[in-house]
Amino acid sequence: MADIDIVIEICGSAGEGTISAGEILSRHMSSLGFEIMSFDSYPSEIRGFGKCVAHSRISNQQILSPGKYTDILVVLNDSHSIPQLHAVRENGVVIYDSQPPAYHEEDKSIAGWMAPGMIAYGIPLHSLANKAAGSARGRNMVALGAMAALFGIDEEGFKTSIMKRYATKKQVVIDSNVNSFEEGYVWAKKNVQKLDHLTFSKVKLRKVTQNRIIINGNQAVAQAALDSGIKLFAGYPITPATKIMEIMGKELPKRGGIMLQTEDELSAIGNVIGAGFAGKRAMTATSGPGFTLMTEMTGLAVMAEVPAVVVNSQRGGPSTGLPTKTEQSDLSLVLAGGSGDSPRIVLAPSTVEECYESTCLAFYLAEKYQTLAVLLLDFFLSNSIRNIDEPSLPDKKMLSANISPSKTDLKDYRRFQLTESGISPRALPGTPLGMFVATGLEHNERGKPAYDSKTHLEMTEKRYRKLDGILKEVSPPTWDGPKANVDIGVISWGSTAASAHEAVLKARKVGVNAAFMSSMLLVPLNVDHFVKFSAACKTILVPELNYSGQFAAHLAQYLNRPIEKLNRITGLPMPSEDIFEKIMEIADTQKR
Amino acid sequence: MKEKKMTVSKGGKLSAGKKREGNVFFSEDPRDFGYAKENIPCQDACPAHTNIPGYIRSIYEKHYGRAYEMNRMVNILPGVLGRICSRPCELSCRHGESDLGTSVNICHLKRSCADLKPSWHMIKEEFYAPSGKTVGIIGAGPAGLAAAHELAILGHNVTLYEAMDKPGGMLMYGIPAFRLPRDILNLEINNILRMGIDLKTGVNVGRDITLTELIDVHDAVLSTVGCQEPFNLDLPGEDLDGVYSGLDFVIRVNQGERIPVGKKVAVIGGGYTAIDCARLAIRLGAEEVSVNLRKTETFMRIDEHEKHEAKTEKIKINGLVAPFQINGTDGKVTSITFERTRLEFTKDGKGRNAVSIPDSAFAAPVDTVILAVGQTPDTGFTGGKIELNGKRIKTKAGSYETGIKRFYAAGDCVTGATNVITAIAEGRHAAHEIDAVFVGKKRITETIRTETASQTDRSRNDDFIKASVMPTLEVTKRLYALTGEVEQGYDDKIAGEESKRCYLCNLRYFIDTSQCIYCSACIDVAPRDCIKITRAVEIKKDGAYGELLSATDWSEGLAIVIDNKRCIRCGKCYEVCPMHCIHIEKVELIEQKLEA
Amino acid sequence: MDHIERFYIDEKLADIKKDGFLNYRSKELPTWCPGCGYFGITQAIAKACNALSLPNENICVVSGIGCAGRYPIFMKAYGFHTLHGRSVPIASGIKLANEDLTVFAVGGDGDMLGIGGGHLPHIARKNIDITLFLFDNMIYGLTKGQSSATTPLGQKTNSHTKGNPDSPLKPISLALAYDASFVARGFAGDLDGMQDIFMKAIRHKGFSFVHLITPCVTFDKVNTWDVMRNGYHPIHESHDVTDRIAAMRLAEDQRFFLGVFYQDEKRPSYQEYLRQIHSA
Amino acid sequence: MPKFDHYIIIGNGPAGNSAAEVLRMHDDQARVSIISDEGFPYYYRHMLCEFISGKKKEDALKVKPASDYKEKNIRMRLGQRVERIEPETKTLYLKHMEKVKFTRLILATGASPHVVPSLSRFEKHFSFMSKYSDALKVKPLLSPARKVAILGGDLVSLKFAKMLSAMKKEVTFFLYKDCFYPFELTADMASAIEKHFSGKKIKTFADIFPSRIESKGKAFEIETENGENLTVDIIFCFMGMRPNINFIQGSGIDTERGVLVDEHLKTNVSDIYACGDCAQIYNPELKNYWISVGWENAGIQGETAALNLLGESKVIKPSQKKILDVEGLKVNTSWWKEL
Repeated sequence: MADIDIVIEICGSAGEGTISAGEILSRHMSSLGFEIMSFDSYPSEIRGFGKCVAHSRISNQQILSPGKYTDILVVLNDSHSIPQLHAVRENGVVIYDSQPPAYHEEDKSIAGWMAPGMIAYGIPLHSLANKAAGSARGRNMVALGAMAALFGIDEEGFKTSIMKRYATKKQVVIDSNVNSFEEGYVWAKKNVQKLDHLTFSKVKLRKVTQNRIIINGNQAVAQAALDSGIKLFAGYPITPATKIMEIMGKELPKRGGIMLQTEDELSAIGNVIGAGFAGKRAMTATSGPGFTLMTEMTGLAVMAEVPAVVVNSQRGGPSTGLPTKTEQSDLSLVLAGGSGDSPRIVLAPSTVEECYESTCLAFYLAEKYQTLAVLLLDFFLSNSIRNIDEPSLPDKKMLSANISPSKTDLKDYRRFQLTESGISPRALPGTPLGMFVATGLEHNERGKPAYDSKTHLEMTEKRYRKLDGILKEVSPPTWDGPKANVDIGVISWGSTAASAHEAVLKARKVGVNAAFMSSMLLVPLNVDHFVKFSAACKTILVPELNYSGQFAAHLAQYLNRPIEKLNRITGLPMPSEDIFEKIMEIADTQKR
Repeated sequence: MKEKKMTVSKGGKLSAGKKREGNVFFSEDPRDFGYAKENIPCQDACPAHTNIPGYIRSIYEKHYGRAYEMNRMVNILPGVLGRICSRPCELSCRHGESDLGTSVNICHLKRSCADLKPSWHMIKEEFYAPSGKTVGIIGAGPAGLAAAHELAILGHNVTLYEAMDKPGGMLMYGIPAFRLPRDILNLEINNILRMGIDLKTGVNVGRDITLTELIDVHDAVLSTVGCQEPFNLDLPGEDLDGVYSGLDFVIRVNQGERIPVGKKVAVIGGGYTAIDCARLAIRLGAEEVSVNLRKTETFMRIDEHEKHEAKTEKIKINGLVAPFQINGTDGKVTSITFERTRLEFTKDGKGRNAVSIPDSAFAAPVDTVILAVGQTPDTGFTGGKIELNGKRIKTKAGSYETGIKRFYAAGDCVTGATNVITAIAEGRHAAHEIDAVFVGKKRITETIRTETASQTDRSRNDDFIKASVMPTLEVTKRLYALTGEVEQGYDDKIAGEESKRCYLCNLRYFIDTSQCIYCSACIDVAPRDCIKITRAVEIKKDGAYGELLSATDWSEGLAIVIDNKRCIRCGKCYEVCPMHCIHIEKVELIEQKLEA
Repeated sequence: MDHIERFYIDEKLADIKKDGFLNYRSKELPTWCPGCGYFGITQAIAKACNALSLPNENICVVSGIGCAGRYPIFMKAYGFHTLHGRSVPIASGIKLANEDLTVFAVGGDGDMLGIGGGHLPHIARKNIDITLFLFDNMIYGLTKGQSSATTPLGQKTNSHTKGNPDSPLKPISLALAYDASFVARGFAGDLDGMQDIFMKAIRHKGFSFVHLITPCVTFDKVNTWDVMRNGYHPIHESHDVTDRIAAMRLAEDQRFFLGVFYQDEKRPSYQEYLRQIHSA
Repeated sequence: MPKFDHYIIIGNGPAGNSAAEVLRMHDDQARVSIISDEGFPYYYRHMLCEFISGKKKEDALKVKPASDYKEKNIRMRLGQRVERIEPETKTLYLKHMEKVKFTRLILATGASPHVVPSLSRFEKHFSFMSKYSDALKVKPLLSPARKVAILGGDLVSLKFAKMLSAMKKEVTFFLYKDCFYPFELTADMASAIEKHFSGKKIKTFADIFPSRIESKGKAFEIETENGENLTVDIIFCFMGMRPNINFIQGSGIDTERGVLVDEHLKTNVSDIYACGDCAQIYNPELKNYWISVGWENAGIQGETAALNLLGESKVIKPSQKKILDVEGLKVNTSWWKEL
């Protein structure tokens, strides 16, 4: 019984079924009891020349990051795959199409680029697909079939997984996919001589005790929203958040809610604020460019003290940027975007599990503290598919969190009453005697516009006081490792935190005295813990997926010390291998 | 095609392009001839221009009789050629292109339409009215028979003069019965003769009757005497016992003589006759038979099937040896001395010459030597009055007429030894020329016939059908008999499968450029690079189209064009075109008979 | 015997080269899905520009986001690929700055009627002399198949798996209602019809609204080429294009009509009007 | 001045590898590529027997590590088959549909097992031992096999038969004089081998062919020409080697048994060379064409071809006769096989 921990990449052109092949593979491997983490990168063109990569790490042990080096590269498009070769291990396996419809000019075929140690299996994907289904569309399935044959994955079970994936399609679609798979399987079994040693067939799997579900970040967010009692979702399609809307469109009506597809993000957040004002839980989901539009109205939620949950799944770059790439560069926008001082809640989950947890928290906190809660995901986390233990549902307290005015309060109701906690009892429309006017203008305790300096200061302080309460509601940051005399302390956030955690664990295994800290709650930030952690560490390293080190800069104001940074803007998730290397490099320097 | 304004049809629907159903078009434009030449390579490669895609399609439709007739239009011996044709067509079959697999077994299919045609198969010949003219044909070989048949149809009286006892020439005497059963041959020859052709066998022109006398009695005389005279190597020792000329050897065996060959037989030469001699020698009891070539196997002018069968029968093929002398004792062959050769480019750089290597002679012990290095015509019958081209009869350029008026010659006696299908084509063409002289104009011409066609039921799966292997007689059963036919023929099931493999190159798919929106839907579904965004098309010297030059620049993409030379008629593009602007036509090179 | 006219590709290629519409193409091969109707529209625009002999440098194409947003990349002209839905204001800015330019605003149904729908009434009533090409494929293609403003009621999409609950906008009726001075509809599969419309639209002095029906071959399996081809009818020659009420009747007819619905040639464009009132 | 030369070697055996190294040693600018249709890197062929018996592991077979090629900047294309050579345009057409241009080419494609035509109809039942991929195929079949038949014969097969017998397999040897490789077996050698085998309980048929072979389940039934019947689990065929030249035919490069080259290992087409087991060379001493046999000789030819490609004019000569030990018998042979 052996262990296995490998990365499989399927690389093709958009429209070639690259992503669906990756999805089917991941789902099937998960159903067999493997741990999986997979994610896709694809271009913004639907068809044409864009490159698509479906990346899956499959292991029988715990996985925290997607894996940097590829063990098996499946090539559906040669020119797109050539740049992927650099990530293939020295003795990695490359599966490529040995029968494309026309001759490649020299150096346009992946076959010419493989390093001497690599093992290449040429499969006539094109002609087998043609044979199986009368068109080349099924090349992805042929490739899956060949993989199943080569790497000891059960054929029949795999076919069932394919049928499941296409269950809603016409029979002819199901058949042509299954036939293509079969064709690839049989061909590879018969014609390919296996020269590598990778196999899933002799791997010891952990016993599955709990109900496991396969879910990506977007799905986790959507599921958490549904479980938190969302009544209205308003949204506008944008990569990578669109899927949340699609799930809502399907699921929300079943629960008596409404999915409203609006004409733009302005309208989307408007609807969310409207529903919040009426006392219903509502959410919108977008990405950086949409969030930028929404900053027109995020301030309104803060100012008018209306609960609103906004998901920002980050993509790359400023402006339209890199629509289908992952990055963590919206941090500054989300922390401070919008006009004026507008305190908001910012939650940044680092795993798919935390996506669920933080969404539940967002609804609870937004409702209780009557403000804007922003969930900060990224393209990778949104699309990263994991098999996780079924999450526990939010409890009753979390499901109904509004602090309603008491009878006494209602006698002389001041909607924006200055309180110790900053929370003013909120009357919902329909509540007798609770009527008030909310506004985006600065206002007094009764909601009347007031621009005098005293009111503005008092109200701003009141809105900021909410943060103290929020901090106490959320468990403190994770601190993994020794509590004192640490050589290297790694602090990270969002999806990079998981990679960082994996890297720290690995470094400790090789004897480096390292510790790890991350916090799901970014605003308000548990500064005390971070300061303590900092004091215990000789060096602090902050890895994150942006160019300028936005979180490092944010931390610096509290820690008041030099911080080592590790920044990547490759469009890909942070490899734990890179963080590990950086830790080792620092450890080396410290020794000298 | 004219651009059509959109109109409201009766149903109130828009019609996209003009449909061209039921239309037929005849053309003699060089581009059309060029198209047929380039795109129907099998038909072009066939010297007789057999409509190969046409008859294969008929086999697919199980109309074996029709398939047989399609062959017979240009080749009066389909059952014979289906066995022994040298199949130049298969070398050019598109299915044999390097990325497409192997050629269709065209010849085997030809045989199967002869084998499988039903017992009620009826022949319909259309005759021209009798002309009263008479033609004498010297030699009843394939060329003579083909000419006789054609002339009979054209309304002329034909007399065939044959020196041997039976008609058929080389087919009857020069090819072993294990390759060509005589009943098949007789049947097809009789089919020709029953058209009122007068066959005189045992008549040796030049001895029994002079050429001059013959020209006197006939309005025209055609010589199709073929090549009967073996080439001579003038090797020392050729007169020894146990040395035979190849053709002589085969004819004698075919006439029933069991020639003693001993244990070791060396055949010199690399043509069909050489291989036939070797295979006969094995059947006559030889133990070691070798075929010896000056050059190498690559340069043998026989098809792979024959080579394979010979090797299966344990015949060795030795390359790079040149016979130097034959040695013997007591007037009997004992060994043969060879020199090793090496290959040199010919002057044009395309062919190779075999050059003896100095000081490389060695002797190989043999019991029999068969010299099968080719034949030349025997023109003795002309009495030396005729102008020659070497040993061949000289004809006027582009014509079959010789220096003597009303005396024509065609086939191997003009071209030198070729193959049967060429001889048949030659015979027919000579007949057409003679007819044109009689009538004063050409009554039969080649033309390109184009007809609107519809989508076929060919599926992509058909492209992956493996070539059907010809069932053969077991080797052990072969070697003890001189006649048992080695190749057993396809049954209708195998023939049906094999016929599916044909790409139907006679179908032409094209895009109406006036309606095309350049959306590339067709390119997207194309199974290979058969559809191109085209910036130009090459025009060859003969007026035919050459390569399509693809555009990578959108502003240079004049049109999306289907490259029929690459097209494998999967029909996918036709199905997906949103503008319905892909049309299909059947393009055929046919013979047209003029009628008043 | 009924002879058919033979098709010789060398002659056809020579004709196409001579014709000159290729001059309106850039070097970039379009990246739309194979079979996309946008190719047909592109072809017709090129042919119309060619027929009008418009100098390339005087054409300016402005687009937003979406599949149609790519269009300027494939045309040889000045192009501006702007923000989602904001092509109309930018195009209007260009036209107001330089009246000599022929300005196209190009966008899909999401861009023009969705996010940018708010701009539409205003450009129409101002009658700024730009030509708006609405590439209407009734779906969000670039975000992979969500309902758009023109998706038919009840059609299943990725955002409305049980059927689109929203009634589709009627772009022609809208444009007529917004008082656009030129309103026409073309179909991507009708090259000659589109070319005719485009030439009239470009020549028209004032805001021209051209609604173009096109299938999305990737995400819409309902409104396919053949369904569309059989579902649209040319406007009868007897229709009076100056009669807005008749145009509205045609627009509201159960059947779908192709051609010019309405054209008010007398109404001055925005800039002409400004000149008129300032010179008065 | 930068160079754009691309030297391609087809074949990854001793000839191809030594040629590549020599080329790189003398020319550090040109691109050097090896193309091989075998997927496994350069390996010791003679160790395949030990590999399938389990005595040698996979890694022990490799002649050199992958890093060696990286360091020497030799591009390695494994598992890629050249389908066609077009000398006019100096283009290779690979099976996976790639065109590769060369400026100079060395053919070192080696040889493949031969089956005499009369037995070719049984070929599907035979196992071979000439390539790593053969060994991989055979390995799992061999351990459960009890009875093994060997057809033909060569030096490797004798060693192999002995090894099988030591593994307690029941071995039947069909010894063919004509097919013995790389030389013809004399009658006394044959009888010596028979005698040697009988001592090891290996049954020998001398010059008797199977007349019928049929698969029965996983086993095979053999009927011999002299009417004997036997059942075996696996049939090995060692009937000599044939140069791998099929793909060259029709390209204009002349071939007969092998690729015809002159004493400088040049083919008839300029800039194309051949060496190793695929090359056929005329030798005046022998008055015959010969084909190299064996590892060392292939290496020497590879070097010679490479040096000549680079502009030298070295002549290749058959080496001195060499004494081989065949089952205790001293046999004189040279390293060539007369044709």
